[in-house]
Amino acid sequence: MLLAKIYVTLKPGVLDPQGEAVGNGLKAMGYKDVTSVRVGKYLELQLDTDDKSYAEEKVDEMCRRLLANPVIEKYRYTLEEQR
Amino acid sequence: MLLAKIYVTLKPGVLDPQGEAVGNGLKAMGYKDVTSVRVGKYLELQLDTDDKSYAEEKVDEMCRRLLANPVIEKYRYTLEEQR
Amino acid sequence: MKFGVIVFPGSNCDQDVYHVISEVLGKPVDYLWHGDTEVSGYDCLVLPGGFSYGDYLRSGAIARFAPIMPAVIDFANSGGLVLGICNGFQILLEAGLLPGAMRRNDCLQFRCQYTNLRVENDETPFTNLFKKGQVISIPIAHGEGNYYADEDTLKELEANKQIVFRYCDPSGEVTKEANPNGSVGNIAGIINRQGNVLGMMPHPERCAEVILGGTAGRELFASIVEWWERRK
Amino acid sequence: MEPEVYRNMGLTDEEYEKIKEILGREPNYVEVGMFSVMWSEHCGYKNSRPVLKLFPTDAPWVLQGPGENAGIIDIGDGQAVVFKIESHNHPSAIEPFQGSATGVGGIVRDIFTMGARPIALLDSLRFGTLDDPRTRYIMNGVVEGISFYGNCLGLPTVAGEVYFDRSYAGNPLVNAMAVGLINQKDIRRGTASGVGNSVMVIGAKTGRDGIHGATFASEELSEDSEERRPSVQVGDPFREKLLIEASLEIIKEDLIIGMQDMGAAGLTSSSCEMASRANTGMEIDVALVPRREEGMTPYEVMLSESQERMLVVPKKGSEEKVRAICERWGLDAVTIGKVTADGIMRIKDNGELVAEVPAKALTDECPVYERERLRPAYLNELQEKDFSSLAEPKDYGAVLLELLASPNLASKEWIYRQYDYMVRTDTVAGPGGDAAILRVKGTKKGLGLTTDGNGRYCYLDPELGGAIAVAEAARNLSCTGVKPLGITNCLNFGNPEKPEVAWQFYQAVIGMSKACKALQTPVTGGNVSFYNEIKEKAVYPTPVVGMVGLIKDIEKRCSLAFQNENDVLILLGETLPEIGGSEYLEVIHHQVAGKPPQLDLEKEVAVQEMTRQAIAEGLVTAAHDCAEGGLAITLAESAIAGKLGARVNLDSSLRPDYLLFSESQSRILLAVPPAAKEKVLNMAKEKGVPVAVIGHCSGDSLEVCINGDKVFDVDVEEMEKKWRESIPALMAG
Ligand SMILES: Nc1ncnc2c1ncn2[C@@H]1O[C@H](COP(=O)(O)OP(=O)(O)O)[C@@H](O)[C@H]1O
Ligand SMILES: [Mg+2]
Repeated sequence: MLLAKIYVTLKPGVLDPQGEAVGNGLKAMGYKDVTSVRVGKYLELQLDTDDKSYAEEKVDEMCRRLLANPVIEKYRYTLEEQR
Repeated sequence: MLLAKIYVTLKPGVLDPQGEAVGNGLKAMGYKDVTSVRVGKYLELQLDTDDKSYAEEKVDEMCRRLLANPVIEKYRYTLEEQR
Repeated sequence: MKFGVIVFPGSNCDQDVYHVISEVLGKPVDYLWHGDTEVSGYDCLVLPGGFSYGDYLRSGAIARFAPIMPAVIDFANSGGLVLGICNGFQILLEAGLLPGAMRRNDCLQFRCQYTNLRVENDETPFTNLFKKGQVISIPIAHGEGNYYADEDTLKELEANKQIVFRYCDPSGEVTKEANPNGSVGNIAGIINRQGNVLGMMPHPERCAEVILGGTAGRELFASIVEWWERRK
Repeated sequence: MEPEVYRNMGLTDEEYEKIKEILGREPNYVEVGMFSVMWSEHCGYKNSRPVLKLFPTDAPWVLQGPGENAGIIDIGDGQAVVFKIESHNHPSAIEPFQGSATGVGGIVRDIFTMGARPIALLDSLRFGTLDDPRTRYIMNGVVEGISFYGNCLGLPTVAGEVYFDRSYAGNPLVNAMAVGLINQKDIRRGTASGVGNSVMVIGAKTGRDGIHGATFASEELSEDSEERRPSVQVGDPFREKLLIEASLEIIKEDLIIGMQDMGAAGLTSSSCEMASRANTGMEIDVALVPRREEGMTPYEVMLSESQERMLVVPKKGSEEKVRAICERWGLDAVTIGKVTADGIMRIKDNGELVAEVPAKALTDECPVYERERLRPAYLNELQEKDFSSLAEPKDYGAVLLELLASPNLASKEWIYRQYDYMVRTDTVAGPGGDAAILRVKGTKKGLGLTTDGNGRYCYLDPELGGAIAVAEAARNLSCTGVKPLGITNCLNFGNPEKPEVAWQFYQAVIGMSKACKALQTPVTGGNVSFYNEIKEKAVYPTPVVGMVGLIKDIEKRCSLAFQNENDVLILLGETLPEIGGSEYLEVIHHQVAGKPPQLDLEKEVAVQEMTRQAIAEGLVTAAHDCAEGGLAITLAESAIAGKLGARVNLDSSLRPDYLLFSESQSRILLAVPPAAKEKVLNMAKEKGVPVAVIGHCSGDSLEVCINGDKVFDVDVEEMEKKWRESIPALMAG
């Protein structure tokens, strides 16, 4: 079993209304040190395989095809052995 | 400058309809090895401070107060120096 | 009796609630700005539906920290009547005035439709003109109305008759098919332990006039007035 | 300048020469950029302007025709309705969710720019067929995007339409219409008058979004469109909601002279259009424009299509008040320049001149092309198709059910249940009927709203198809008791440089114009979307009509749902053997061919007037037009809506399938109480409207006989199931 952790974030330059709203919210709550917030997605996939290089290929493909929207998002991921 | 990376996920036991939908989507696309999917949030906060322990305290507070809803979510975070 | 309707940035049912209170009920009502810090002089506060702060992180999460909220919390804790509708309900949950949390609808889509509700408690200030077990029809319009509470909380809600509305079929049966969003126990509305703070996902202000196709919502607002007058 | 540079921006060599001539010198990079977006089809209408002039635009009740951000129609009591439709086809093809969302955002800005409170949205959609996963992905995203943006704004999406056809696969049509209400005294126009007045930007910060989006909308989609993705913008409905409230407050306080949203071509188009309308010029310093990103060049600032921004010319001395209102709503408001007398757009960067162009050169001097027109070769063959050998169905009940399940006819609830169509509590009739009706609080009035357009008809005969789009929209309103008053339109076509497309475009406009004249519904504005092609193949020519009307007493409205047992069913109009272009021909016989049904505008007007009069006199309990699918589908829809069946007998010598499924125009089905029957029949005689009593409401099935012989008898519940479950099942894959 492998665990894929996938991070999907907006490409730089793409407007992030969520991040802005959260950033303004935090500032209004008094957290003045926060200079910028970006919000993305985090996914955990359990894979029924132990073959890392196979998994890598598949996860990358899933990201490209479904999990990230290549128009505005980019992704990265890590693979871990699952206990 | 510090960069906080924050991961907000649903507590185990709380149903994740989005994760399920993504999982079903992946299976329908032929990725039979995917046994489970959980979807969470990933946030990047830039902090205008270099004091790690101060930042740690603040980030934890922001998570507790705003970024995660303790009824259904849990969070973890890392702090990195920002170049 | 005087009502206050709280306007958050992104509220969009504020004018609808205001209209029902002033035009349908003929009662005095004011808008209260989220940036204010005072709510004195009001007998019932309404947190209306909408998308406060775009609902961008979680619905209601940011609004819960609006400058007016400490006053709302004090008002509620001292027994003042508070009604949260849709986004208002979500804000009350985030603020801890009501237990539980909202998740995305299990269908992962926004839903706008009439729903049947079974009145589970007719002894609240908001429902005294209904009868327990009565089925009323009120529309919903939300993407995050999938109510969640852990087992213990649910037991407590049950035990204290805090569950006020459940989604049901036209005959009053609480079924999976009648549940539009996946809420635990088909819960559509709950009240706090003290019985003065109601949160509900359906929109009573949208069915308070015959021309709009329903009047159950008028009864809900009229209940508040009725309760207030009786109390005096 | 290297030809490469301006050609890449979409300008031709001749256009470049013309720019040089206007300026009397070589333009610089910023100036070429400004010309290229302003002279794109999207902003300059260079391929369509002469044709659009053919539209009738006047009537005593038209307060604002084409040329402004939106049209305005007088609805009495000092009130007016403001409305406009616009396409977001290409962005939606590339990024369905953000594409449709920002489409909604843009059209809503056109409404409150005029000073009106936006009150409703409509959406007209065209997709490929639902057996294709990519189409399902697009439809999912498009509907979710509209839902996301419109719902968050608190605007009810009250009506719309959707059609599915292979011709739209890969190039969906996403047309959004917005409607607003205004007190006439509050009307503002997009002009920058008053030399010396400030020019302010309010709303969102400017980023590198969608640079050259306007040019992009004016090209065919190709493989590398996907590579040009930065053209896609992300919408922020929350900020737009704040922008609406702030703008309306600013107008209410009477603080401004004019404002305009920054849509396609951003700061460039808003500034030069405002100046051009007022015969003024403007001096702007781009360094003052609030930015979201670092290191933006003047070129980028001038061309950015970042959403949720407005350009405002405040009254002298009102800048501070405008700023204060914006601040209260959490918005930026910054003075970036001033109005000048000399008609020149002078763009500076930190005081240094970076562009200097006459405002009118960008707007009025946009080159205009009379494109060569050629009747397409396919038409003869298709129109002359002979259907006499078409096999007659054996089981009409089965055919009816199959048609009801066809996505073009099936319930569209899967779409509209994702739209908040009730917010604002004015939706008296929402989606699901012939037209939506909104009450106008504080009056007895109601506004009727609908969109219509049949691409298949237009493909088979664009003139007729264009006329039918207008007639059917009006018919939909008339069926609810609403009097049609005017239209906006979105003309979705292929590449106008192809003579066949230019011909289709011209013919459609001719047809629409004739119908608009006959029905007294002038054109108050609209939008042209060309280059709807993928791999060289154009979508069906698809003019979409958005129509508004008024009912003086909203209590006298009517719906399509059968109401009472024994109400008499009366059919107005004539059924002709016209199955060309019909849904029946496509679904059952797999052909798109023939001539669309003919349209006699005089008859159309008579049928509609008669329907409205009968409804106004309280004689009618249900009214529904015969449209796609023909009379059988009309009966089924009214039965399903009312959960009440009917017994029907049709006396005719037509073939049963022609009689049941022909899409002959100018027909309306009425249900009337028995006591009203004679009155209605007499009214028809007086007006010269062909009329027949065809049955009555009764029971829980729809039984249809022809000349006394039963052809089908189907349970209403069974019909409803097929009709309701079809699209959800297809979307589930
Ligand atoms: N995309 C859509 N958005 C909102 N409502 C829609 C949409 N498509 C269809 N509807 C609604 O569904 C109903 C049926 O649509 P349609 O079959 O096109 O009607 P008609 O044939 O009378 O023009 C109408 O009330 C229409 O407003
Ligand atoms: Mg129709």
